[in-house]
Amino acid sequence: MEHSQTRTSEVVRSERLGSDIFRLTVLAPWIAEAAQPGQFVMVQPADGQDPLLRRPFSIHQVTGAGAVQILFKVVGRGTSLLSRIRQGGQLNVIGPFGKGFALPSGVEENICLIGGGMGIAPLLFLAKRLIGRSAVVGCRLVALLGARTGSELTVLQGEFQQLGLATAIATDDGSSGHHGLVTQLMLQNMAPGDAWRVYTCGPHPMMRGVVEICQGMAWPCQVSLETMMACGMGACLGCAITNPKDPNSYLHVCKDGPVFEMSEVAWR
Amino acid sequence: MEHSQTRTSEVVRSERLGSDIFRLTVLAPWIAEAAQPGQFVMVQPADGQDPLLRRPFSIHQVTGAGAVQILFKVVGRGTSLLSRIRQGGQLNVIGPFGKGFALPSGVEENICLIGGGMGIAPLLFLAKRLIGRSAVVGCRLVALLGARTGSELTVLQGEFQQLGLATAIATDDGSSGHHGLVTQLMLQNMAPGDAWRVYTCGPHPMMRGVVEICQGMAWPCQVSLETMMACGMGACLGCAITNPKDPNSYLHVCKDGPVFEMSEVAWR
Amino acid sequence: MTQPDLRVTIGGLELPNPVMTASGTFGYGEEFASYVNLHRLGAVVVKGISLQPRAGNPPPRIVETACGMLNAIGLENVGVDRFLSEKLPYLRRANARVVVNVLGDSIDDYRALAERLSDAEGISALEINISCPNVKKGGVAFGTDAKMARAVTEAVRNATRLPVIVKLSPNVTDITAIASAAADGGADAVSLINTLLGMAIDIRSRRPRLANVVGGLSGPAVKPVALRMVWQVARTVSIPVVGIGGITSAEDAIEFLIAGATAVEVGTANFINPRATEEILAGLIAYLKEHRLASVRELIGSLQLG
Amino acid sequence: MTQPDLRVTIGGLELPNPVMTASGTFGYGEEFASYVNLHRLGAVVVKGISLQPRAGNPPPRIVETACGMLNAIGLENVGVDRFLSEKLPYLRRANARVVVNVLGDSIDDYRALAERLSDAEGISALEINISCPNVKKGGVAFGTDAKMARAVTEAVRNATRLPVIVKLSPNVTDITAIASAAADGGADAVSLINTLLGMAIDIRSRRPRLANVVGGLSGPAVKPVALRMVWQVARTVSIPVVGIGGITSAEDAIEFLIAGATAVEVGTANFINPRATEEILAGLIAYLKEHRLASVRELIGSLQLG
Ligand SMILES: Cc1cc2nc3c(=O)[nH]c(=O)nc-3n(C[C@H](O)[C@H](O)[C@H](O)COP(=O)(O)OP(=O)(O)OC[C@H]3O[C@@H](n4cnc5c(N)ncnc54)[C@H](O)[C@@H]3O)c2cc1C
Ligand SMILES: Cc1cc2nc3c(=O)[nH]c(=O)nc-3n(C[C@H](O)[C@H](O)[C@H](O)COP(=O)(O)OP(=O)(O)OC[C@H]3O[C@@H](n4cnc5c(N)ncnc54)[C@H](O)[C@@H]3O)c2cc1C
Ligand SMILES: Cc1cc2nc3c(=O)[nH]c(=O)nc-3n(C[C@H](O)[C@H](O)[C@H](O)COP(=O)(O)O)c2cc1C
Ligand SMILES: Cc1cc2nc3c(=O)[nH]c(=O)nc-3n(C[C@H](O)[C@H](O)[C@H](O)COP(=O)(O)O)c2cc1C
Ligand code: FES
Ligand code: FES
Repeated sequence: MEHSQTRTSEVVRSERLGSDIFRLTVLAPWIAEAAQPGQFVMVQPADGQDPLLRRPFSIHQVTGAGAVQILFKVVGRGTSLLSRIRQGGQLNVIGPFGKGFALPSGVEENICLIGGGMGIAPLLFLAKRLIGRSAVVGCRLVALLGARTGSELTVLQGEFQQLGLATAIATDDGSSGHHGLVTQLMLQNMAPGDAWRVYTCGPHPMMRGVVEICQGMAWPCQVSLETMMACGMGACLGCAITNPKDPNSYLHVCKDGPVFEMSEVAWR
Repeated sequence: MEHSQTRTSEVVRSERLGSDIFRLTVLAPWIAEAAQPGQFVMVQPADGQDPLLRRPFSIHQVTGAGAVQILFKVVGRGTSLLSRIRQGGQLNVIGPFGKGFALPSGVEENICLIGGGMGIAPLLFLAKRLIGRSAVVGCRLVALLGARTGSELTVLQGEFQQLGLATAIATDDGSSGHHGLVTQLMLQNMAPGDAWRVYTCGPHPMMRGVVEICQGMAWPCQVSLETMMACGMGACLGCAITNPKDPNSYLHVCKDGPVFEMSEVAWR
Repeated sequence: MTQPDLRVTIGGLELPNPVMTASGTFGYGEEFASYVNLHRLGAVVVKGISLQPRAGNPPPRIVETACGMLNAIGLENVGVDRFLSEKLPYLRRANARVVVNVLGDSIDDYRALAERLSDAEGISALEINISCPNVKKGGVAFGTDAKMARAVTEAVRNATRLPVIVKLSPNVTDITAIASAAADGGADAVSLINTLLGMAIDIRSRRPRLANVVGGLSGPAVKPVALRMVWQVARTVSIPVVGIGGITSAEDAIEFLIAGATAVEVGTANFINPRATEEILAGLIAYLKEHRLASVRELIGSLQLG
Repeated sequence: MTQPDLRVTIGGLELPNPVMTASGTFGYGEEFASYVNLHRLGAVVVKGISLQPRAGNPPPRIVETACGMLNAIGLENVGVDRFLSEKLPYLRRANARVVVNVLGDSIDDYRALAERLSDAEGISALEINISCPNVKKGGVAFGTDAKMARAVTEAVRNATRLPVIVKLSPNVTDITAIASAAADGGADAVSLINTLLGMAIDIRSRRPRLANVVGGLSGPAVKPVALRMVWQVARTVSIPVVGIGGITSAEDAIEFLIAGATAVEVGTANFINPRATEEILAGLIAYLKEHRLASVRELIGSLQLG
């Protein structure tokens, strides 16, 4: 029987990537080794009981040195507490949990990663796993990134570019890249006739927009969803979402997902 | 109508005086100006709701620059959180609360301050207010300090001595000063025939020992008590103690005390 | 934008705003006067008053719990005479609207208190604490039996011209039944919740942490239970409901108003932040402005279902 | 010092130690197998099982509250058939002692479940969740009416040879009356508490945070209430009591044992620390050694009063 770890890990790096966007690098080799892109970790924002529950975060990157990164925006008490952790601090992280992105079995497709806001987090890890493959046959590997404002994307865009991805960005305020929605970048960057495979993570309305286009083009698309989660490991049944294929049952985001084929999700 | 402050204050200094003994200096001029020795403040150990209630701490010192000091030992979650606050941090402190030590109306008595453990905290402030007075007529001003082990007393003893007090110390482990109880220092340092006024703060059994001797010698003695407190300001009625003078009513440590004449307290 | 209208009416008692204090957590008002402008609060509900002074329970009386506290104060109070002579005058000078929380061991006690307080000047309403054990009925709390709750309410109703708020205990199977009984008995409003009965043990000494063994749980921990009960009661009775239980922030207070409370009482939060009531009031005003609500009354009971 | 004796007996069921899991917080055991050695636990209480599979409530189903959480899972489960064919085999292979939490809408449901589960190999006991609404009696929960609680217990008692643990709802005026009714109905033990009914509102949308509007409060927030009820029930009934509610640490578990619980179930804490049960067990052993208690049974009900 495998014995998963629950002890606290050392924070080896703490970065601020935007006014309220932070990135923590945590030494947890047992997670780094097992992690697949699209999986997530459950993080205890602080010791004590306020807040009580762990918070789910996508695995943003893993390093050879056994470190795991999370990228997050401050939206409440938990993320606010996390943003105060400095290098050398401790963090209790468990995982990896969930079903990640299914990597393409062949290498003959163009691949587009579409991330909005903190939905960008899992895509960097995914990009790293994909670059080896697509390089082989010279297929295109593109990242379309959206954010509120340009400064939030500077570091991240650079990292996707460093990996060799063609990247385009969209911002709500027009301060950088396309002024508007990241979905509007799709048709500029993805020739309708080509074979594309799409991976997306971001706000629900954005993903719905991506899925509509993919459905129209018959491009396969995987989406990464978010719900409230108490356990992250299939025990509480709190993370239910409607199952379009069976109205008498629910899917559970932490176990059946967080990554789903677009057809598995009810897109009202 | 006076408007007491409830905003957070800056921690201008954080010291470690022993393995689990800490001292915080907090900028709160409105408290420093109003404070009397023996009064206390109510401190919120952290933002959030764990722990929920404020913690009472004696005012250990005030400075001309508007700072207030507390001296504390880590005994639970609240004090553990306080011990992690560094210079530049914020702390929510309200007060001053309670009835402090009644300073002698004349200057013709010898005065002995007897502190055990963190009960030493309020006595330094008291000593500062007393030195001016006793110097006038050359009365003795003595501090008898007790602790578990010598290292816990090094800094504090030095500060009492700097003020010009004769100090003697007792330790449980004999590592410094008298090996035993601080009460045993009383008769060595206080001539029975002399007029002494005693101020004491410390563990209940220690204070009971001090009171027994004072009663025997007919020395006036004031004691500073501790109870659980929710509000510190007379509203919750949680800090009740038996009233030896009226079995049909209770005294309230936060309002009637924390300092009492020894005769006001039931010493079972 | 103009200032939103904050006025609410609780059974004939018009309040300038819906933020009140909870009995037993605000002393007799004076204790907080250096932190809060008492006149600015909706009302000050004072510590529960009995006919005779009460010493209360032996210590320890309080213990902290997860996001809450237990208290077994034992209804220590100065008694109605000293309240009127020593405590009320200060509140009147401060121009506070005063609600007197009353408690007794028998229906006669409640009636006598209501009469006595009705004669005094400067009292805006009575809040009847029916969580006390009825000594004549073997110590069962008035508040856990609908018949007894109704009988107490009727007795008080007939003894006073003041608005009568009946304060309900949450330690019951169906709080709507007790609320209805109070309404039937002539209550002008109900307030809820009082504390949940709880306990804590010191595992080193293997003794209860409270000398009284059990005590009342209050604070943020109880808020979900309180909110549920307020919602249930507000749907059931036609008299106004005052929401109490774990209210610490403006957000908390707004939840209660949306659930159907006409006003709220802030309790344990006063201990942690003595300015809690004023800050909650400020936060409520900001919320109303942000959501462009001209009156707090648009918020009350505005929960959207389905 | 030798290892303390941890064995306890709950109505004929001997457990190697008193640390169990609470239904609905530990899945079907397998979910935690990489964190906890299931065989080492006192017992694994699985998610509540009904005759037919249930989809449960629409989302959102959970919301965090101060030191607690609300859930309205709606008793989603795979149904008894799939439980027996898909879930039980794993638990048997892991050598876990399995307690099956059962729930129904009618007495017939409970009886049928008890019969069905009695025929299976590898089940140690049944825990009867009587917090469910009785659909035949207008939706009033079985657990809030002593007569109905007794009737369910009797039906299950007569349908099974397995030990029967009746799990009580805390949403009642007098939990000792329900516990006594279960004991009279033939329960081998009672377990308590299930969740307290609570609610939360999103003040931006003015909608309930749970699609089901109300949900069950669990976690550290409820511990004082749970402990009080366990103490009251343990003083009242002569059958063993299993303590549940907010147990997060060994200290918490020890409080329940001192209050009179023969065993404990750990619930919400599993979500925060999936190794909570094993760590609580380790802490209990350390406490027994430190206090030189040869057996955990010396602790049970050892509260000193007066
Ligand atoms: C599988 C998964 C992966 C995620 N990955 C990331 C990530 O990489 N980076 C990132 O910044 N965020 C991510 N999130 C969202 C992140 O979990 C929430 O932002 C975080 O829990 C908020 O905690 P808080 O205490 O700061 O806010 P709270 O005060 O708890 O809540 C603030 C707001 O966030 C909402 N929220 C709270 N918890 C969740 C949750 N579990 N899921 C969705 N919404 C929630 C609340 O409803 C509220 O509106 C992910 C969520 C899931 C389910
Ligand atoms: C008027 C007054 C002045 C005080 N001055 C000082 C001081 O100058 N320096 C100092 O170190 N301590 C002082 N104390 C004690 C201090 O308040 C407690 O040590 C502190 O509250 C413990 O908090 P915690 O969260 O660390 O411990 P907890 O985890 O809350 O408790 C740890 C232990 O301390 C006990 N305890 C908790 N709160 C109190 C309380 N309010 N009073 C007494 N015991 C308590 C608990 O019963 C428990 O045994 C004072 C107490 C009072 C009432
Ligand atoms: C220390 C204390 C004393 C209390 N005394 C009274 C009282 O005298 N009369 C009464 O009706 N309620 C009393 N209560 C209950 C509160 O008024 C309130 O109903 C309860 O605490 C829940 O609100 P909260 O969670 O905001 O504190 C008391 C509560 C506390 C904490
Ligand atoms: C998500 C969740 C699901 C639950 N499902 C069940 C259930 O199916 N049957 C049951 O009897 N109790 C169920 N409970 C109640 C728990 O078993 C337990 O009685 C309660 O949560 C109190 O314990 P705790 O505070 O340790 O969580 C559930 C609790 C939670 C939090
Ligand atoms: S988060 Fe608990 S089952 Fe998915
Ligand atoms: S601590 Fe609240 S009255 Fe003394």
